[in-house]
Amino acid sequence: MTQDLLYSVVGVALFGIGVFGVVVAAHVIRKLIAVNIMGIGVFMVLLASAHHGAITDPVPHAMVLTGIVVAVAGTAQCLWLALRIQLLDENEAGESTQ
Amino acid sequence: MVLNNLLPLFIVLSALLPGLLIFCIGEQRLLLRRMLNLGANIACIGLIMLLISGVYSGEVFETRLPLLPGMDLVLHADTLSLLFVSLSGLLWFLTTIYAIGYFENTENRSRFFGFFCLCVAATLGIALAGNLITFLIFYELLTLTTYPLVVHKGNAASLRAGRIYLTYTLIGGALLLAGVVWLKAIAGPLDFTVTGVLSGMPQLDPGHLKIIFALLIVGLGVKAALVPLHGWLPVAMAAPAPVSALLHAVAVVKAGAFGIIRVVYDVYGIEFARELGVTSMLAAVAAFTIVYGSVRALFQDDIKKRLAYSTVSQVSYIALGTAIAGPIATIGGMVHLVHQGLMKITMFFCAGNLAETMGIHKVSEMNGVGRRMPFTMAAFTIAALGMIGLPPLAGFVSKWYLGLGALEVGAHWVLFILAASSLLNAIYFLPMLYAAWFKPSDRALPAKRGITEAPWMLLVPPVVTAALALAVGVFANNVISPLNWAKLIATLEYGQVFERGTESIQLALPLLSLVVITPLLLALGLLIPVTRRMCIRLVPCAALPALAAALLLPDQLNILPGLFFGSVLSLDQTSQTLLLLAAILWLIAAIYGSNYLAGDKHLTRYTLYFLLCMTGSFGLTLSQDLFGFITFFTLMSFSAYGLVVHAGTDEAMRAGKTYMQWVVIGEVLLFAALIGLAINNGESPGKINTASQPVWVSWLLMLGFGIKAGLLATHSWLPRAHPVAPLPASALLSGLMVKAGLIGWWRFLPLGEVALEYVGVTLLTLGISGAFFAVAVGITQRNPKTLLAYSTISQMGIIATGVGAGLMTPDLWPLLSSALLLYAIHHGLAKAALFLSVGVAPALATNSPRRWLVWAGILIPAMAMVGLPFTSGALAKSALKTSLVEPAWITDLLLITAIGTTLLMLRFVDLLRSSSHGAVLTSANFNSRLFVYGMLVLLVVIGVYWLPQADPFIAHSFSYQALWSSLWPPIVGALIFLVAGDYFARSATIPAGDVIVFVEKFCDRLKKILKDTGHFFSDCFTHITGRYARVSMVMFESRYSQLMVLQVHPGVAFVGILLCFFLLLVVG
Amino acid sequence: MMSWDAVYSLLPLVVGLPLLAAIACALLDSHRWRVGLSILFAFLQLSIVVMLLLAIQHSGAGASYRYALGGWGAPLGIDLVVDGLAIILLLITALLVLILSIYSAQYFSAPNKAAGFWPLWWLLVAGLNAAFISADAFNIYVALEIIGLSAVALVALTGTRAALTAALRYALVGLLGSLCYLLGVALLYRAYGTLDLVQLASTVQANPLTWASLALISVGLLLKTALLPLHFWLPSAHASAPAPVSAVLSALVVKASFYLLVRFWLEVLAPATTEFAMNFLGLLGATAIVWGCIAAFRASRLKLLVAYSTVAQLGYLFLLFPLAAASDISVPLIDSVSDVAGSAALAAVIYFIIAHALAKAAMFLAAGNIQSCYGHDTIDKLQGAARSQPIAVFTFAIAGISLIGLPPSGGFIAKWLLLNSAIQNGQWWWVIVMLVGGLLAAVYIGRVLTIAFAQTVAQSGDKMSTHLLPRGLAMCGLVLAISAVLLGFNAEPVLALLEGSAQISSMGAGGL
Amino acid sequence: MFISLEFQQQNTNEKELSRVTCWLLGAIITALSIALTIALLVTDKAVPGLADLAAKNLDISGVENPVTAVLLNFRSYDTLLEIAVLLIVAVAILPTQSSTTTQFLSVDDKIIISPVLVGLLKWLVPLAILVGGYLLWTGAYSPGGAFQAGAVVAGAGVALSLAGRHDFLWQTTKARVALNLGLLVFLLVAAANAIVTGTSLQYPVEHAGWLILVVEIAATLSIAAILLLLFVRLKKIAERSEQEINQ
Repeated sequence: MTQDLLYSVVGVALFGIGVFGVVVAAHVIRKLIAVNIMGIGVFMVLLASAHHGAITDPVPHAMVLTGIVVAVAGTAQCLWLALRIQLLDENEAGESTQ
Repeated sequence: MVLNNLLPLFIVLSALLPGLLIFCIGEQRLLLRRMLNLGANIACIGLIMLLISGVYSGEVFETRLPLLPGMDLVLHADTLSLLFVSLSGLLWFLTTIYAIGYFENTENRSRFFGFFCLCVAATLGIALAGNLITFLIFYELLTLTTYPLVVHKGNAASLRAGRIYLTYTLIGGALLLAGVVWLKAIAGPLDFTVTGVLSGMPQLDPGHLKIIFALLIVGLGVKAALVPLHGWLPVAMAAPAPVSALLHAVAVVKAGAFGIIRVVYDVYGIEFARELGVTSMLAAVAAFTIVYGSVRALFQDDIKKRLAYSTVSQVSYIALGTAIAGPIATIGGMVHLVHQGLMKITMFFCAGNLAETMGIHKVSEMNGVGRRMPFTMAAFTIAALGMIGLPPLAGFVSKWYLGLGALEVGAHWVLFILAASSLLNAIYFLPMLYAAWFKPSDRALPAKRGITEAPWMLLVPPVVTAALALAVGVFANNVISPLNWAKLIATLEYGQVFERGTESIQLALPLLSLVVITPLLLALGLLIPVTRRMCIRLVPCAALPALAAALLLPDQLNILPGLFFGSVLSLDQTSQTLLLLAAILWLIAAIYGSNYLAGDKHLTRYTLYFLLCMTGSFGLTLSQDLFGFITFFTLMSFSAYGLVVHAGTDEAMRAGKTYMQWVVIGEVLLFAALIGLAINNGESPGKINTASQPVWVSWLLMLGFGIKAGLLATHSWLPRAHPVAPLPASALLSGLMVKAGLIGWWRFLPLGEVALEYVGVTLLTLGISGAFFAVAVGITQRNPKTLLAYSTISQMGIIATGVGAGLMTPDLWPLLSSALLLYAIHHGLAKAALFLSVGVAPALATNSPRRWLVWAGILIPAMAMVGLPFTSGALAKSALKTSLVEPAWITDLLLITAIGTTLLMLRFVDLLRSSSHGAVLTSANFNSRLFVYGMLVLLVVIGVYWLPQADPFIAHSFSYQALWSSLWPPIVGALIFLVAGDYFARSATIPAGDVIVFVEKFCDRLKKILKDTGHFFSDCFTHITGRYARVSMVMFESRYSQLMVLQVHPGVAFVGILLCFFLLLVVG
Repeated sequence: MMSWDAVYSLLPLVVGLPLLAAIACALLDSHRWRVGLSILFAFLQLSIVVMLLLAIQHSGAGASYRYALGGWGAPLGIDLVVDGLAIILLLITALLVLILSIYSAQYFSAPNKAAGFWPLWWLLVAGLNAAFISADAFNIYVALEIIGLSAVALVALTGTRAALTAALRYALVGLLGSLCYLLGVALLYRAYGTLDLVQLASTVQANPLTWASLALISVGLLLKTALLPLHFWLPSAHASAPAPVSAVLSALVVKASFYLLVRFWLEVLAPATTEFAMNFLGLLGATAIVWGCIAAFRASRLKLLVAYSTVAQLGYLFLLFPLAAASDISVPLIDSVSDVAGSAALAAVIYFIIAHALAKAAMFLAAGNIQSCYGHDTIDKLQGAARSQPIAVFTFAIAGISLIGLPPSGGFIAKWLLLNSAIQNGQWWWVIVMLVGGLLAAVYIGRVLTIAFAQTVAQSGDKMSTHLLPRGLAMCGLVLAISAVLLGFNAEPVLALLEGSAQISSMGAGGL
Repeated sequence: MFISLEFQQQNTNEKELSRVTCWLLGAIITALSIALTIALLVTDKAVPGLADLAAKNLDISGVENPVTAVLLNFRSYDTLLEIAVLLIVAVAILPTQSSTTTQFLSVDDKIIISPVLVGLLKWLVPLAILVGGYLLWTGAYSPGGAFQAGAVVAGAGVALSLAGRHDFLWQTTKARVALNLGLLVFLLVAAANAIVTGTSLQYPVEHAGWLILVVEIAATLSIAAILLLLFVRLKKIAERSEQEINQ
């Protein structure tokens, strides 16, 4: 009972830190990491609720698994975009120096 | 029945589908597009006719399409919508023709005609809308479809115009929407019903209804251009001419006005609206708009802008008529919907023609354009005169009914508004006409000299609309006239039957109508080059039917119910006598003129005005109905202007201006007076009931006709106008036309019925003082014709004195009337002879024996004037003396006037003698001129004695006492002249027009001051409207390169919102 | 009745078909095959949706249908639900997808871009449909992610720096929003032990945890719906995407999250909502209307303008909440209409969604056409567009009419209904906001038209690179715009359909 | 390789936040977190969740691991969409130029790498695939499953890619099929279900086991391919292999 509450609270705290990071961080990678921290916070809350009742609930586990996959996909996409932007910027810079 | 359900829809589709099709066909498919356009036009008109005939036979046409639950799209044909639908359909046709001509070989025609059709479809939809929601939909559609038309040119000005147009109309639309939604929410589906939807719902909160009314009216007022919502209209002038024509005459402004009618009548219900007290507010706004628009129009030099402000003013007539909330005013407002449309579209067509053909855009460039583009300008003239409200044109009919309606509900102030507006209209339109017709062209016009008319496609539409504007006035009481439709609508709204066109035509003898028609026909013949010469030759014949009628016919009555408001021409004893005088004088003047003016440069123009004037003169003598009288009176007054300014000299022009000013003032006064009379009279044609007229009407009548009769204080036009005209015209002016004032008094004042103390005394005083005053001024004149003009004032003063006395003491009238008639005939003949004598005076200087004949010819009328025994003057004066016994002192004064007359006559003969010395007689046909003159003189001597009215007086006039009293004043006068003649000759001449000269000088000063003030005010106006414009500029144009994005960081916003939700949810 | 139930069994196809189409497009290498298949699938999808629609209509007002995927049923398995509200959104989606597919077939003529476009396009459609018919809170999260990620990928398709930046921002925002939503769902699951919306709706109580989850869910969805002030990502994303993508983003994607908001606020978590919060949403909506219009007017580029217009139009949708709240709670001005007013407000908003979807899609297509003709879409340099691109400008204008809310158009009917319901609730201040919003919309649309109608000074001199577009491109937009207008001619059938859905929280009825 | 990302000025944040805003933000977020915690504490009561229900239905789910049962049977729809999510990213990142070769895995022998590495790869790759297979199989009974298996297999590919000799040609048909296979099979099975049982995604109880396995195998393959794709493409772009990135 208390354990899952603790997990939940930590999850909430992580979520909060993530939000703070997303807002405050200037660097895209940092923002991404912050988003992932948020995600981890949410997953913790979910996992905590799996042990909320008497027996372990498989549904939150499944949700977390799905969530992780989604998070991976989202992170990959963001990285991909960020890298492409940087590539464009470098090309531009290269062209202007030539 | 299926057809009945679909017909309204088909009518809208007949414009909508071609519009859409035109978009689809290519820019270059010229023929196809024209076919499509005109085919749609014709189909539309055909459907409308079908609709009209159906509605007339009582069928119901209604298309109902579901739109929302409890809210249908309804197209419904009722009488009111028919009025607007047929106007739109007809004018669409004409405008299409015009537009095809106008846009020949320009770009983007496909776009233009497409939107044009859509615009018409929207208008038709508005007209047929069966509930407020449908109305709203088409109303907004109209806004949208006109926008591309306004910006069609694509230049900066038209884009700006489009922007401002959209700003105004969309804001208006939004308010309208708010009003409609609100009303719908509280009152359910707003189907237009004849006596109003809301009147049947007493449970609604009046406060809400008032606010809703305000919202609706403001929303509609934007399109109807009610001040202060009118700002878009003058700016929208940047559009091409057909668009302005359509915008201003039919589609847009009328949509607003039509909407106001619908809201007041069919949604609120007139009774209910009056109970709510909202109509007075509307009336006030409309009245203000009328005046304001006219005032602003004064300051515009751009033709189209002037017309636009005129529209602002005129459209509010409709709103005013609606708001006055009387049945007759309703008729006036509704009929103005059509009438104003016809007139204004004509003017815009003409403005477009001027711009296209001559490149004329400004009023100041219009000089002399009438000769280059006679048909265009003729159409323009008809429309402009109609706008001023001259009978029998369309504008008069609406104004007449508005005035009547206002009086009916006791809103006397409306008369002032109408009068002021008419005056202002005259002030801004007449200079345009003057410039076009009478000023010499002062700019290098393109192309060759001579007529440079617009192509036929541009010419036919304005001519047709102008003809219609004329026809709807002339045949106002016809069964199919707009007026009768309006009456039908009012009947439905008020449940009260109005006199409609009666079918009984009583045409005893065509001769009576022929009297009027003959000169008119000849005038028409003048316009056609082929028959012009012949017509000029035939001018004297024009007076023959009148002469025949006066001599041959006993009492006659002609009733033509379709003409005017039901025309009555009648010939009783009085009018027979007067007609005789008129016929003789016109005949003689015509013959004399054909001699006198032979070879004149502007002979055609002169003849035209001469004939028109003749028509007026005969007509007013015969007319027994108000409308007929005022129509002919106006016709005569206005066409006399052409005679006055005929010489074209500066003096003539100045005289013409003064003349016109007084004519217009007189018209306005008479308009008010006759409306007052009519409201008393009911609406039935026939004999006018003068007895029970209100006193203010008598005052106005006295003054209005007094102007024409040269009553003191209103006389100043007379000594200017009479001398400058060509001799025959002067003779007519002085001998005959001033008598129109007398006829007016005669016919409309309650003479012999009711004693009107104050009016009588005033008239009497003014008359007798005028008689003396004119002598005093006239004696100093050096131009014999001016002197004669003053003599006319003096003589008319005497007649006025008689009328005044008759007003004071009705008992005198039976006898007095005969005496006055005699006096009028005598004076008419004698004065005409005197004027014509100026033309024969050169013979005095020759040595031929006939100069003695001429001397005799000159002296005889002069002696008659003085009233020496055995002349017509003696009879007339003794008759007057016999009958004018009260107040007693007046008889003595009358005798003394004879002294003055003697002085004048002696001075006249003296002047004639001295002026003849230098003159050289060149005319070959002098003998024939002399012969004509001789005939007249003969009539002067004997004519009066023949008249039946003379019978009671002849015996007395030969009595010793009468002889003495007709002898001693001339003797005294002659003695005075002998003593002081040289003094008179050497004394400084008082300028013709006496008082007015000083007034004019004062006015010139004032004008400068006013001009500055006017500039100041107009600056203020532009400043204020400029503020509007600037606000909209800011809305439209400002560019901020930097987006003023919220300076809150998005993330902070995000977290903030989260917090807000927490708080709000917890708090809740 | 049996036959209609058989129709209902087609429901999973609404998601399955687009997924299949996506796979087909990803596997196939031929451009023509891709296009042909896509259009075929679009037709199939539309016909299925239409059949569902008929089934719903046949079942009568307020009908809804639950489809238990996997046969497990609500708490354990995932249910699909279709009711009047959902079917309308499905229908508009299917319709737009069909037209936009036809458009895209011509727009993406280069095979490279097309190869990336089609699978993503269909995945986006699948996500949208999944979100509309899902009855499971977590499943909605996954659907939202599908929508978000595919939308981001589509925005990035242009490949310009601006597009990539916008896409990146969009992606981050999408993740942030989804995670907020997921946390809210997690809290709900913790508190109530179920993910099924219907079960939640029946067990939810107003307690702090529910409030917290409602707040989190709302913020997450608001972020995706781009309600002011959370709209910051939208204009750049919508403006820099390819034309059909912009169209679908503005027309459908933001509406999906709005739809979910409506579900949560008015149905699932209705017991936990407060009038304050509802009014707060309305206030934000009102601000969005005004601000969006002003920003649109100041926009320098055409597509940016259209995007800001979306921000403004979204504001109208949020007026639903105060209106619905008032009809539930407050004492209305006019009695006996209040019950109707709430559902009327919902009907109005749904109508608004439809009208806006059509109009905005048309507008984006027109803007896209203009852009690809001129090679840019800087508004100030579009003089004479009315001449060189008459159909595009015409489309823009007609769509603008609907956006302004002028009759006759769907936008007018929608606005009319909204106004009506505002007046019936006695909340006249929203009336003012709506009218001002309409006027401001007219201002920015008027600005574009004014410039488009202007004659260019140097028009004859330098012919700008106005290569002629295929006629089909222009026509697609026109068809959409005209249908937006036609929607205003007879609203009754659509509203009759809405009547059922307007009785909210009827999701549980019927089904297996 | 992420260290090379040095662009500081992303448009997401136009400028650095001021210190005050930072503190304010921190305070608000802390407050919110605390509020959330309190909400958790206040309304913390035991609710059964779905554990019982899941356990009850485990027998007829076709698998024995409850998590796998949830993922691939009870809430298989979620998983279906999850694979779709992965596919989105894959398609988004996939190079679009069509290739001429049909070979998915190309080896450039000219590149000389350390023999140790070669040896390692020879062992590591088959091992990883084997482990993947095991994880997949065991997923039915204990923790494990398609995603884990896919990740391990993808790891093998990552190792190959990092070694530098191997290149993956994603334009090939094989690659395409691999990427899409998971979703396709899932859909086909769902459709087959619908035909057989009348309800989509409802496995016939007796066939549930092997059907789930089929789905899982396909999913593993696709997940592995997609994860590998993500890695390889991100690596390429990080190494500025421009010509391959630009489409």
